[in-house]
Amino acid sequence: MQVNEYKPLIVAFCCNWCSYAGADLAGNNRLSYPDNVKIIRVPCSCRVNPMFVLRAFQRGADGVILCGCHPGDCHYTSGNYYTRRRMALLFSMLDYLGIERERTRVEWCSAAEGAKFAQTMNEFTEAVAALGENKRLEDLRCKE
Amino acid sequence: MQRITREMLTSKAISLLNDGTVSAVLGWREGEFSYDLTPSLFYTAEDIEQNFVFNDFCGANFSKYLVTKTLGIEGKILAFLKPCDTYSFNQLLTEHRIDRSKVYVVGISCDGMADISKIRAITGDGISSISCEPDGLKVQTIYDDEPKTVSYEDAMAERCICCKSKKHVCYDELIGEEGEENPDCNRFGKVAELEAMTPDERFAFWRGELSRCIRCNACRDVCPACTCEKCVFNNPNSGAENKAPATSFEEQMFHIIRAFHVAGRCTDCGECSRVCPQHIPLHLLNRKFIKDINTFYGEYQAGKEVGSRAPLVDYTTGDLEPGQVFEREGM
Amino acid sequence: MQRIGVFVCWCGTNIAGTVDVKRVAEALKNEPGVVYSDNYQYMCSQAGQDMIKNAIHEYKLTGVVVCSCSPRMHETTFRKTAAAAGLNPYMVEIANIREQCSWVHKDMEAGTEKAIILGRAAIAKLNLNTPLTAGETPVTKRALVIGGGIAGIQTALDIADAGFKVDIVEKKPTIGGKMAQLDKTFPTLDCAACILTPKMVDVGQHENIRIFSYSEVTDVKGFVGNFDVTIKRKARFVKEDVCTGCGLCMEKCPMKKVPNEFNLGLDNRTAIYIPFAQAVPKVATIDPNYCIMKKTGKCGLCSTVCTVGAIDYNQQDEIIEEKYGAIVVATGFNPISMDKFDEYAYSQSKDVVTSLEFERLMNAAGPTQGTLLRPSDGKHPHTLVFVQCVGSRCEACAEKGKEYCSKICCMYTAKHAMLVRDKYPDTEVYVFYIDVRTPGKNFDEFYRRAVEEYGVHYIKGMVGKVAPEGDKLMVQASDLLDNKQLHIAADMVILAAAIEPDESARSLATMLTASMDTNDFFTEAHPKLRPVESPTAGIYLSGACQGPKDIPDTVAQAGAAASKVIGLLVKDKLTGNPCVAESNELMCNGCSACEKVCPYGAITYVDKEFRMPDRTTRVRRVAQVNPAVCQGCGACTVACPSGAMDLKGFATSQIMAEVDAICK
Amino acid sequence: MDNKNSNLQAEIVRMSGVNPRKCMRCGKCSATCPAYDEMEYHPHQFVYMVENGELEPLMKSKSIYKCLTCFACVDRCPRGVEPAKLVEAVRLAVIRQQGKNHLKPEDIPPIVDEDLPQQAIVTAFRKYAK
Repeated sequence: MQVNEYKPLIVAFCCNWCSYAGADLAGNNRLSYPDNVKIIRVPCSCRVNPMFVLRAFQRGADGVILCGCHPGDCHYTSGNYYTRRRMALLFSMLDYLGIERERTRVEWCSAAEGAKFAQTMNEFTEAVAALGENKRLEDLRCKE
Repeated sequence: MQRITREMLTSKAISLLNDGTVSAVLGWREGEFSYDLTPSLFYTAEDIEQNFVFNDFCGANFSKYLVTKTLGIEGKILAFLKPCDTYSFNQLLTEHRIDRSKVYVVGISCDGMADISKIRAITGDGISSISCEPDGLKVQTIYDDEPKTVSYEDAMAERCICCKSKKHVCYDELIGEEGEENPDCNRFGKVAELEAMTPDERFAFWRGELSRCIRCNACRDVCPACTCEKCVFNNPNSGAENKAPATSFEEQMFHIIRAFHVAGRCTDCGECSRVCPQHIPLHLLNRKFIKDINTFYGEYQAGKEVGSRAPLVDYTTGDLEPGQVFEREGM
Repeated sequence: MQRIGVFVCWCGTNIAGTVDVKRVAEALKNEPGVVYSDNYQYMCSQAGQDMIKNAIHEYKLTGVVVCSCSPRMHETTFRKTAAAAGLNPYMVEIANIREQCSWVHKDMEAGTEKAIILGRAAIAKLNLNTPLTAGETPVTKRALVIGGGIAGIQTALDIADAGFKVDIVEKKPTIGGKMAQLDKTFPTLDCAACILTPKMVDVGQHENIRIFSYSEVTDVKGFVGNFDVTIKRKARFVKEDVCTGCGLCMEKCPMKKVPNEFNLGLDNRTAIYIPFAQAVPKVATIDPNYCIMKKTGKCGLCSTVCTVGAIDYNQQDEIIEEKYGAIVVATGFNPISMDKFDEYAYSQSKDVVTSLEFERLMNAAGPTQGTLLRPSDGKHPHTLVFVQCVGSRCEACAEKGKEYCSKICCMYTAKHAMLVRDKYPDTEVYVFYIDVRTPGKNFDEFYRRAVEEYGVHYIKGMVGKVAPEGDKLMVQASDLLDNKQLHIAADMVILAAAIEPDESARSLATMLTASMDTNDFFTEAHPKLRPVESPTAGIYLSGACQGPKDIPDTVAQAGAAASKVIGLLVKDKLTGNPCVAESNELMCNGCSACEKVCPYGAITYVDKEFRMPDRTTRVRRVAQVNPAVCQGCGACTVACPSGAMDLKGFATSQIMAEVDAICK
Repeated sequence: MDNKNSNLQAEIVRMSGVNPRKCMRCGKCSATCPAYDEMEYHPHQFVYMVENGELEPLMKSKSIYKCLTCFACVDRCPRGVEPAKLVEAVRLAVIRQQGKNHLKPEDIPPIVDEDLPQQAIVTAFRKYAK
């Protein structure tokens, strides 16, 4: 295979009701974003266990982004409020351990914000690409 | 030197045992060495008279023992709880892990416990015996003829130097004086120091610390917040199962997951760092969460009240955004 | 091990244009569990679906992965396809290779790579899928309406007319609520009693409606379709089924100095009373706080005069337990207390009244028989000052007022001003406003009539201070448009007090596990699309308990809530969403973390006996999820420290498998 | 609005701790003000003018010295805007522009009545120190 420029691996967790629909809308409008963004559908952003984020890093993801409904718009009324606290603390902890803070992000994206979704993914990928590979959290044994 | 004496505790224990208030006493018994005390149940007055120990090495937090010890016993257990232990005890009550009616809590005031590794750093290895005298700890090593004296101040455990509270938040009866909370304890000093470093420096610091981990699980086993019926690290379906990892990396994962698991529930008792055979400052992970919770969501002390809602199972509509975490710190 | 079939859709050129579908199908053939992999132009077409069905039969598939458009588009389609072929519908996973792949990527190579990875993730997840079946629960065909104001009355009538049994619980001795106290209604000025009391009679006579007046809900258990409700019927010391409502007892009762709450304390009533003439049920009630017999044991006059023997001084509270399928909250509102706004001298002068008190003063059945007289000296007032937004639109200084707009004040103040000017042309009427808000049919026209036809002085500005001086009220106010400070010697000042939810709402919300906002208004399931439902299934909202509302809005919402209730009650069984949380009791710590984060109150704790490995038994507190109530958000799964809580369809292991597949 | 003015505006907002944007123009401050008739600019105009950066006329006006600092407007404002604090901040801005403070802090205690509210004292000094 030819040698490509470095492409970071981005895992995006998207809630079913807002952000996943927002990603679909980005598709409907043909708004492109890097193909290294891979979306995992969850019912609500509050379904995302910090362990999933850590697991993604462990398995070699270079950046993890969580997308959910805007605060106040959660389909389940309060799910994203819990997400907001959990991720604020988790990301602060990762930063404390010396993991580059640019690798983690939470973005609220509604079903109508296809453009915002695509733009967010472009920006995030760029930011992660600037950092290079995730060496600090990756478990190299998983790369075989 | 503790102002509470062994006699105060044993006479209380024996009288409560004799009048039937309690059917067992949770106390300390001598272990391998005189400074290595083991929490233990006493059922008879004779046993207490002969084997009950109380001195400056009674750091162990009894609250976790009560989770299992109260199950298979008729009647109440008498537990001597230091101020910091009562916070953990309350937290376990909040989580319905202990039946309050099965425990008779005697709060005992605490003047700070000694840390054997600090003593060892002063006297050197080979400690054969330590006695607690009014003017200091008399430490006898196998290499010296005369015992060396270590002052209580020099021997005091780090967690006791920045003790958050000398107040008992739960007791049936109190021995000694009731103390006060100490909001100026500066327990987050080291955390702030780390926060001020560059990410690379922090990473280097933690790699240095966590790579020493031998995954003995002592931190988890002693932690009063870790009382799960089945720990996620033992559960093949949890996605986090791992008992004896091969690389330093997984120690890091283990400690992040563990710290997150107890976030909002950790009372900052410091047992994790006390028992760590590799002297990893694990409490700095927990304190980071506590510090963040306090700054992001307002002061919260786990275990201060029974039934309080932990910050991670609570929210306000105006909470700060994860992206603001770093703006806020001006970093 | 699963036997998985993979079906890659071209979607014409929509997918095939940027993704080499054949290569995807080929690559996924080698994934674990895959026994069949194929591609087709349009998987969602009849031919495509037949292809899936045939493959399920031919290859004895246990699961199907369709690489196609978004699951939001055709997940249901393919689930039905699978079900038609005898496969559990939840053994279908969709890899979204159109919206999230072919449509957003231009490069064939990159698109194909990504499609393979997405397919791989779906296969990894499907390998851990288990067949799921939706639970079914029966529906009790009876509704409970809490609150007997116009909201509750309308909801009850609509449900009852549809043929379902309805019970109304009202804490006052009669239904009717706030509307029964009103004089005229805007914007048509028809009399409130004339349009409300016939409805009250309908309720009283409806064969499907029972009224529990002078009663309270004390406990609610259960869930949608199956609520167990405890109702306390407070002792009224009068046998409700015997009393004829003749009112003789009221004439004879010697205790005549009881503040009349129906007239907001502007006059007095007797200790045994019927709140007003058209009360439903028209039954007397003894107020034990004032009844001489109840307090001293000596009197018994009402019992003597009662010709039917309805008086029973020894009556006890009665507890009723009843099952309901749906509960409608219609607890309404109250004006806030004026204690914190003493600059308006409400506590210092009887002539400073709230608008609701003013309604009674204007009402033909009120304390003054409809003649407007000053409460202090009974004289006819000449100068009246209306103050709007008293306590409404207050900044977060919540200890004083309310942050929201109370919505109804602009219109009823226009109504009051207009009525006063209509009846008493010799009066001067001033209305101080911050903004006049009149969105509603014929509302602004109404307000303009007050100004243009009736000559009401509308002044943009606020009253800063009211000071009683002699028999006048000195009003100091600002006129912002004229940039002047005004001093008006008024005879009466009428305060448009903010409204707040009834004080019973908070405890009721706790019982119902229905969520509330910071102002104690009930939260709707969706602010736009589900405005009459609470997030808690089976709980519906009617009227001002959900937010400030005028009568037309309340009636509209009441009808909407009723139609939602009817929609629920016509079902014999409720089919749940099978993707719900499930607690592994063996691992549960009983810590209550999940219970605290559940927005639906779907989690309860029970003490359960477990056999331990050493053959002893141990009682442990464990969480149980009610699948009929759980909506499957997953908040509990993360809150659970031990990982005992998991979400079916989105299990921890499944999401982990997806992560692993993507990060390979 | 020129740059200098917007700096001054920001400074006044900072000094007063008041957010004039919270004002909903109800006029209750002016309705409640006992010194209203003495003023050229009234409390509600104060808030509006600060919000719009019209600071020159405000600082030149005698109105700022007519405020009695009775705090009735602060007490009754439904939005918590606190106009009296803005007035105070404008007065302070005038004094600072003059570059002087007439009294030293240590001179003050012997000459004040202990029962006077702190802010009234400070205000009085600013007001009469022009």
